[in-house]
Amino acid sequence: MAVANYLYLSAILFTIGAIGVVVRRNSIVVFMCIELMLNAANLAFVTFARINGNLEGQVVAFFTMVVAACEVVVGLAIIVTIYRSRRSASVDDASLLKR
Amino acid sequence: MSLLTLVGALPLLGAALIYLIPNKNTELVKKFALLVTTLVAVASIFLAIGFDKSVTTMQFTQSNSWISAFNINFAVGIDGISLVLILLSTILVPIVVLATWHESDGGRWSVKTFYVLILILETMMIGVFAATDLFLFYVFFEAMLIPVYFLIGGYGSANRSAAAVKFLLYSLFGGLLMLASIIGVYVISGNQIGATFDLTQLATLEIDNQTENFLFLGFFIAFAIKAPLWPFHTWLPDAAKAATPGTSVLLLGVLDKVGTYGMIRFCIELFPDASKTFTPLIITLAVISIIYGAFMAIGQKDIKGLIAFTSISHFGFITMGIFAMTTQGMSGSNLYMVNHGFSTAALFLIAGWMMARRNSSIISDFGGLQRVTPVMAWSFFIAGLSGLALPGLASFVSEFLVLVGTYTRYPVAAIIGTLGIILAALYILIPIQKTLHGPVTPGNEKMTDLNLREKIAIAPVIAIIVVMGFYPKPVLDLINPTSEKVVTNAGFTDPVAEVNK
Amino acid sequence: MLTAPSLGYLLLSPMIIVFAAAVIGVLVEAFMGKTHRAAAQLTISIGALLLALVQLWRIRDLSSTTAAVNSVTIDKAGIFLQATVVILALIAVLLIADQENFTAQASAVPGSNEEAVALLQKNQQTEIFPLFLFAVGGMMLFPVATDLITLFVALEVFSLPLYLLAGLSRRRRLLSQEAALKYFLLGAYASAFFLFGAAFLYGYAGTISLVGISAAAGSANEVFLLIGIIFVSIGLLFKISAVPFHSWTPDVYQGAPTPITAFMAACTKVAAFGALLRIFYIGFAEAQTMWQPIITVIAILTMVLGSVVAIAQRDVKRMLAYSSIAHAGFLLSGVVALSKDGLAASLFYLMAYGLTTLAAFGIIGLVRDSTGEVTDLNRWVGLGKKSPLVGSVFAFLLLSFAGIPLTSGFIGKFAIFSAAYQSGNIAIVVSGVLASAIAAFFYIRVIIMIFFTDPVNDSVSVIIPSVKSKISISVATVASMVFGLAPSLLLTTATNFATFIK
Amino acid sequence: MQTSENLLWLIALPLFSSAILLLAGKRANSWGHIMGTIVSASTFTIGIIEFFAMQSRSEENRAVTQKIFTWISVGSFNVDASLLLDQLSICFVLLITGVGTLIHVYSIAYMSHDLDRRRFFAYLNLFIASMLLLVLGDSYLNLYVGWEGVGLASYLLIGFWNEKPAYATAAKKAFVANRVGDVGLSLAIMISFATFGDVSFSGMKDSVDQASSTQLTAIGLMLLLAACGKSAQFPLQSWLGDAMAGPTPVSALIHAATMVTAGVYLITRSNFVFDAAPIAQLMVLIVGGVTLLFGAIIGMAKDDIKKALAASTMSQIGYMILATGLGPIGYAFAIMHLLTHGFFKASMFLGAGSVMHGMKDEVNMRKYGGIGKFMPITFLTFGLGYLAIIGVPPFAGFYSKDKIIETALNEGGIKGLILGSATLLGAMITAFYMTRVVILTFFGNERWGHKDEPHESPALMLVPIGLLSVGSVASGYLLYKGDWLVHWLEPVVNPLKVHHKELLPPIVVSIMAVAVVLIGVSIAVLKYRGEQSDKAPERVSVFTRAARKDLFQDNFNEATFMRPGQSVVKNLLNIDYLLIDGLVRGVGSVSLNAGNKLRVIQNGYVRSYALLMVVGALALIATIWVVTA
Amino acid sequence: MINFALDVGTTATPESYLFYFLAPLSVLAALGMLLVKKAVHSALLLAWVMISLAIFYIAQEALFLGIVQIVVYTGAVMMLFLFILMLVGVDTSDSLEENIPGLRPIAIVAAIGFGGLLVSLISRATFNRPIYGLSEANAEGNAFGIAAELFTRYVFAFEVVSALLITAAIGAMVLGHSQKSKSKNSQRDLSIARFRKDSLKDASGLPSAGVYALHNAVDVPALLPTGQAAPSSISSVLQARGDIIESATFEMKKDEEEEK
Repeated sequence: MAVANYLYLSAILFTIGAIGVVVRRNSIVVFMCIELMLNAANLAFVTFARINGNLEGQVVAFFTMVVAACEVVVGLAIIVTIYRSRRSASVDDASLLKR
Repeated sequence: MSLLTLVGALPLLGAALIYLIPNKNTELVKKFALLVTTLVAVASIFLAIGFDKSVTTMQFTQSNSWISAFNINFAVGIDGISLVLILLSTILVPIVVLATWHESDGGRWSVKTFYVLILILETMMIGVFAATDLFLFYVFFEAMLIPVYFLIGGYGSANRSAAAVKFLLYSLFGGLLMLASIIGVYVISGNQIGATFDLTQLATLEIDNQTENFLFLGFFIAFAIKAPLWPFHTWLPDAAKAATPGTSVLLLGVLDKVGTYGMIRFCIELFPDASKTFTPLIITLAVISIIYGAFMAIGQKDIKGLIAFTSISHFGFITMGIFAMTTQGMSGSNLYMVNHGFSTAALFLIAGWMMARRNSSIISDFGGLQRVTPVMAWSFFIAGLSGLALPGLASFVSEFLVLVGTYTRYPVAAIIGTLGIILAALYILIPIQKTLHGPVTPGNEKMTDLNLREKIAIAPVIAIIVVMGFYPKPVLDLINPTSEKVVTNAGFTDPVAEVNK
Repeated sequence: MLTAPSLGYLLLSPMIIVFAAAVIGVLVEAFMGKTHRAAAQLTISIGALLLALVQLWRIRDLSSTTAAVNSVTIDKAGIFLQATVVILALIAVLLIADQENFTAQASAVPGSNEEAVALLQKNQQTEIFPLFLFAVGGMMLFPVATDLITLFVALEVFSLPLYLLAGLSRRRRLLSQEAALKYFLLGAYASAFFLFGAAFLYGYAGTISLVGISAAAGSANEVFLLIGIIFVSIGLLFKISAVPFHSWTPDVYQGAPTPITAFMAACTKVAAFGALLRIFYIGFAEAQTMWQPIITVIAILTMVLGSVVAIAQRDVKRMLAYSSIAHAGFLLSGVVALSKDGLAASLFYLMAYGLTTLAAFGIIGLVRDSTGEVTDLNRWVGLGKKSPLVGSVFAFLLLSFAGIPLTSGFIGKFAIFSAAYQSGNIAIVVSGVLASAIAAFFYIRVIIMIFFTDPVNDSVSVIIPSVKSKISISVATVASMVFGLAPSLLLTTATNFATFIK
Repeated sequence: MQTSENLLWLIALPLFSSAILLLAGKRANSWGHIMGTIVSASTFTIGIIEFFAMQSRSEENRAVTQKIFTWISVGSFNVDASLLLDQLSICFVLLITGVGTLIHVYSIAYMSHDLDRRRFFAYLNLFIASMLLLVLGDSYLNLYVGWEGVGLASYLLIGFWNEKPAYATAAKKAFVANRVGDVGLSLAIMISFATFGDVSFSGMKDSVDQASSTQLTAIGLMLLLAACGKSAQFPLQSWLGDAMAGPTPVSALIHAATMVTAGVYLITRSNFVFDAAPIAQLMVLIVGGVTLLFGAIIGMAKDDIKKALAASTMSQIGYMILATGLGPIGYAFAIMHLLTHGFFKASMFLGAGSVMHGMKDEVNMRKYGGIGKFMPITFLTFGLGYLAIIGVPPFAGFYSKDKIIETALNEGGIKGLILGSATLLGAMITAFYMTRVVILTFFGNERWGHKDEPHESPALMLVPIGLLSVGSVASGYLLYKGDWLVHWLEPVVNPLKVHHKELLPPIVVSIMAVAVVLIGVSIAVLKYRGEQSDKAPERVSVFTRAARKDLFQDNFNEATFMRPGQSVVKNLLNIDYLLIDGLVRGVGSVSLNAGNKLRVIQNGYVRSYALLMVVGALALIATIWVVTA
Repeated sequence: MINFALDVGTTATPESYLFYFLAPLSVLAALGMLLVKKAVHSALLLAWVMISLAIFYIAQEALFLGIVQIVVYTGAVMMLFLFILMLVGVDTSDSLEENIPGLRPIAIVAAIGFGGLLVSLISRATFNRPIYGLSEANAEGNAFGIAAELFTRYVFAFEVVSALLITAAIGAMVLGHSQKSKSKNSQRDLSIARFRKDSLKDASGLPSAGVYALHNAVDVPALLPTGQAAPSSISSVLQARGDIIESATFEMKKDEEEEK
């Protein structure tokens, strides 16, 4: 099996995540899709680390996890705030700002 | 600091001082503005006296580094062409100030602001004609729009804001195209002789044909809009209708000259080859302008619109003369710029007084003014006659020179152009008949004639119109060497008369 | 065993000072009484920024690629960009200090009793200051970061506080929270793209350092490089609001508290462009022929779309948002130019644009009615009559945006288009010029509304600005004016500082 | 060539007088007319002095010049403001100042009731100045100044009573028609400059041999166009009838004696061009011939006494133009007829003015009748003029007209036949309609409707008329005697250089001329001898109807120029607004629309923003996919 | 030139079995995230994807990351997600119908294009260098290798991440923590308040939700001894949300019984 398969998988997962952001309305699910994209990127990093024979990719993946964790905290805080004011977690409801 | 810079800076200084006068003291503001502008006019006459007619290089030059990173200098200097246009501006401004004493009273902003704007504009006008640095020219060229924009928008009549926007957008559009060309020229200069904006150095560039054509067009469209040349003219009637008479005088009398001045100074001097390429096209546009403007003028119901369209016709003549590339055409066009400035000033100022008295600008609202207000009527008549280029009045000499100069190279254009002479009779005499002649229309019986202030304001203009008609030599002497130089540098020589071949 | 890495603390000190101040701010938040917190926080912020500026001045002639073990390059351009961020932040912090714009209690549900009580008690979310400082720190790091991970971390460090800050408006909180949500979701989305791209760059080059990427040319075919460039660019183009990654900009600019919008519009642009310039000038310079057409197209689209859509805007903040999109397009010409001139022009442009933007948003913050800021353009009608000074200043700023000569905006535009033309990219110059013409239309429209239309009988008024706002707006305006009339100083500096080292 | 310092005064005096009268305003009301007249008289005096000075010099030294200043000098285009007085111009100077002065005197009385008499005199002086400049200018460009100056004066004088819109319109019409001619003159000057590099008479004359005939023909045709405009020749004649709106002295001076003859002067002055351009010369003949008949035909149908006289003027100038087309010998006869015509037509116009003065400004001859016995002196002077114009020997018109007929016949061949018959036919018609005028006015039943009897005019009016009628009696013989004028003009037009063979003996021609005149007179007497109605007959022939309508000239002009012109203006106004400005506004609204359309993308949904990003990313990937393929 | 997709880094057979088993599953799970109605199911499917990835990490010689992925990501981050989902309403389900016209078709086309092009592009990649493998880099252990990188080369980034963490903490606090406007009432204060009220009806405390009712969910009101529903028994939070079930069905049908 070629290592490249991991990259295909990564690309597919990334695509799914990217589209998930577009099609799902629940803001938490949308956010989860973004997490999926980050994970896909991490998979690519790990795979490339293996190909390149150095650990930089893994380090990046590690950083990504930390950053993602922070992002999750902030993101969920914002989502909860919105939820408290609007009683809704749908991203479509937050569409007053337009045009 | 050269005298030229001083002349240019004086109005700005005046504007600063006016700012210190309390808002309420409007009379003092006006008087001070008059004083300053008169001083500028006197100072500029000293420029003319000190000007050496025998050389064609720039005089009263001054150059200080401004933006060293781009090798931009505050470089000014004048030759004959710029000198006469500066004189035109500086002489017109005090006349406008005096003539339109009450113009600023009902404006959106204070009287003080009006005169501050006028004075700033005067500096810009002098600057734009004096700049010998391309970048500096552009700065004045564009920055000049702002005071005019506010003058139209702040003190004009109905539709002023729409007209002001139209004016500004048109000019900005042209200006931006020119900016692209300026950048091009600058970059090319950087590749060839070291980046510079100095006009004399830029004139030595060797640019390949296609690029030169594009660069030329950038400049030309900007100037054609400014001038205005058909079909870039539609802003002018609107602006002239909306602006106060005083502003219109400066707009038509001076600002539009920047367009034709630019054609000489930049289009031809920087891009002689491209000028040659585009000459037939431009001559065609000019001829269309002449005829088109005249026909449109005949159809106008509004007196300001009429004057605006006559100007379009006249600018057609000026452009035609410039691109005829003969010394007669070139000098004629230069002279025409000056003469048109004064003729239009007279027409517009008097029309302004008429309109202020009648509170209308519709031609058919007037009638029989010759009975009621003879002095005003006569002044208007004389200004009108100058507008139709009656021999003995200023415009004739220049119009004839343009036609003769054009004929020797482009006879067909000149022949069509002469049709403008007939149409001129129509577009001037029809309104004159409607306003001055015929029975006194109701509402005009009590109209008052010109007061002393107005008489003092208009007298010098009329005098200049008459004197320039009979004795244009002093001005031609200033213009001739430069225009000969321009034509020669562009690679043209005057066609030789048949019998001398 | 590991050997301890040595850090160039002097070179890093500006950033460290800001981060440290932020941490101190957090401590203040925790231990200081409510009454003096705001003042203390402001003092800390200003102090830290000034100190950072002083440090930047001290290291202005130094440069090093190893200040932080190869992950940060301190060089001339980097220092200039950092200084720009700090100076703009200094002006912005004075606007931010005006607590009137921020919610009294972010956690309170809008319209609830709790909120009313908080308002009554004049509570303040002084956490804004540390958040702001963290953002500034991130923005300082972003343009000097020279490997992909530091870039990513810096990106997040300045983005996260901004996401939060965007949601803290005092009035129209629903809009503000919506802005925060949109900014956050889309920002995170863009980060994911960035990261994915970074992975491929790493795959291509075997390293994540920019120098390594540019040195790796030929070690593989360009497919991974291109994927990497594209996706990394998407992340950065999002931050600078280039089309088609711009959609967040108008919504967020409109919804966020105005001082934050000001800060965001000015500083984010500097930081993001700084990074973009560094990445393209150092990391992707070898692949120039591949990305240049793409970025050119994006730049043209950005200028045109930003200008065209701005015409149709009714809200002044949204209008400026679109204007900022258009300006991003202009600035991209500097990236495309890929020359020292282009870099210098970009540096100048960023400073000039930042100042103008800050002042403009500062003024927007002053136009209010009883319910708070009024951003509806129809209600700005006749403002010039009510407050000539504010009207004139705003008009001047708009003219500067429009790039009328004698304003800094014009010099910037001239410089950047010259550089683009010099690099042979004439299409971008012509489109830029045409877009400028379109753009002029809406700037002028606003000037008309302010000056040439009679005020409607509506209780919009210009509040008398606090001393802080006054200082902030006037400093920004005067600086913008000076850089327009006598741009030499800044231009020369920008030219002198226009070097990236590898 | 000799110089004279007096020439400037000829122009400057009336010009300054005019300026003073205009600037002084009402203050000059009391003395304005006196000053105007004195100035005019002094120019006449200068003219006389110059004439005698000239006569006393040898033939080759008679011409004098005066350079005043350099007017225009650009490159090779150099024009001095400089004057030339030679044998040709002195004739005009004397005619203008002489007749002019008489008419000034006449006007003092004629205009005495007009509040604006001062202004009238200002205009008259302005006219004198311009007309003198026209004939004294030494180059076409200087001539042009005078040329337009007289046009302006004519405009001002026709529109003197411009409160009446019709009069103002008539003035405008005259100016515009003149302008059409002016285009010809300015084009002629342009072509001259391109051809000769010079626009002065002397300069051009010297190098006329080197110029190509095409250019000369073009110059000639353009000059002819100019002459047509100024001299009311076909096809630009329509303004002259309307120009009668002006006060009668104006009609006498400008529209009979002097200004309208400027075309003849122009062609005569340009003899060197026409002599070298046969086609142009032929056109001159045709124009002259057509106009002389045209005017005559119109003259038969006019009931307005002034318009009848105007038509006659047109016709007589037709004679002169025709004469100038006959080559060197014709010029002299043209000038001769011009001078005699100046006397008798001025006399008749003033006579008509006198009649109108006595008839409460009535101009319709149908409302006259039998005035002869109330105004005997007027009748007498008018009668002398009448005899002169129809060409009864020995009155002035006989000599001059006879010479033209004779020269025309002497052309020989078809050309001679056509021209001869045209001139003879013209003479017959002239006799007819002038007789008609005299009968309707002075004889027959009294048809004015009011009680007040017509009265004779004051002496101040009668004296000038008297003096002019003396001229109309004597001038013909004086000029004819010993071919005085022909010799006098020889240095200018070289009339004797070309030898003319005589086809018919002069006496035969004279008899033929007198015969046709008698026929004309007889027809008129037969037709108008009985009682006349005070209304014009309604049932008249097609020809009369056409003649009454000036042979549909105005209708033609209206249909050919005015209507299309108006529709061009109207269409251009629309085009300007809809197309050109519309295009600009279109760009504006397209951008605005685009802006509004694009705003739709900004629909507020964060998901669609994300989609936009995905699509953007997709586009980028697709690009590199294509590139790396 | 090495064709990347075919040649580079051919792996050992067991790994390929693992991949071919897990990869489709994870892709399916990811797709499922998009298709299931309930957010909580999405969360679980994401957790499954993450665990799969953790296994892949381990398979690709990234032991440390694999563990971290499970512990931090799947363990902590996903729990956070679930926690918030609980807060927001674990039962709420998304309507999968699209309400932005035209979005879905474009999205599907874009997805296929995006993924397809990306995969196709990756297959075009070629390398001029061999695949290295991590055996050398991991010589001293994967964790040590990462630590060595983290604490030397990337130490600055690592330090800066702390800023991120602090930011996250402050952010959560700003948005979540409310400064109490007054000190919280103690139990004593509450009792005094209860007895000082006009009525002593609920002096003994409110009934819990669902008491005596046919159902004891939190959103079902308790029944008073009279058999009538007591709305006050339901948490005010639920009331404010309107999450209150019509109590009629759970009430004792007093009237009916009396009739009988």
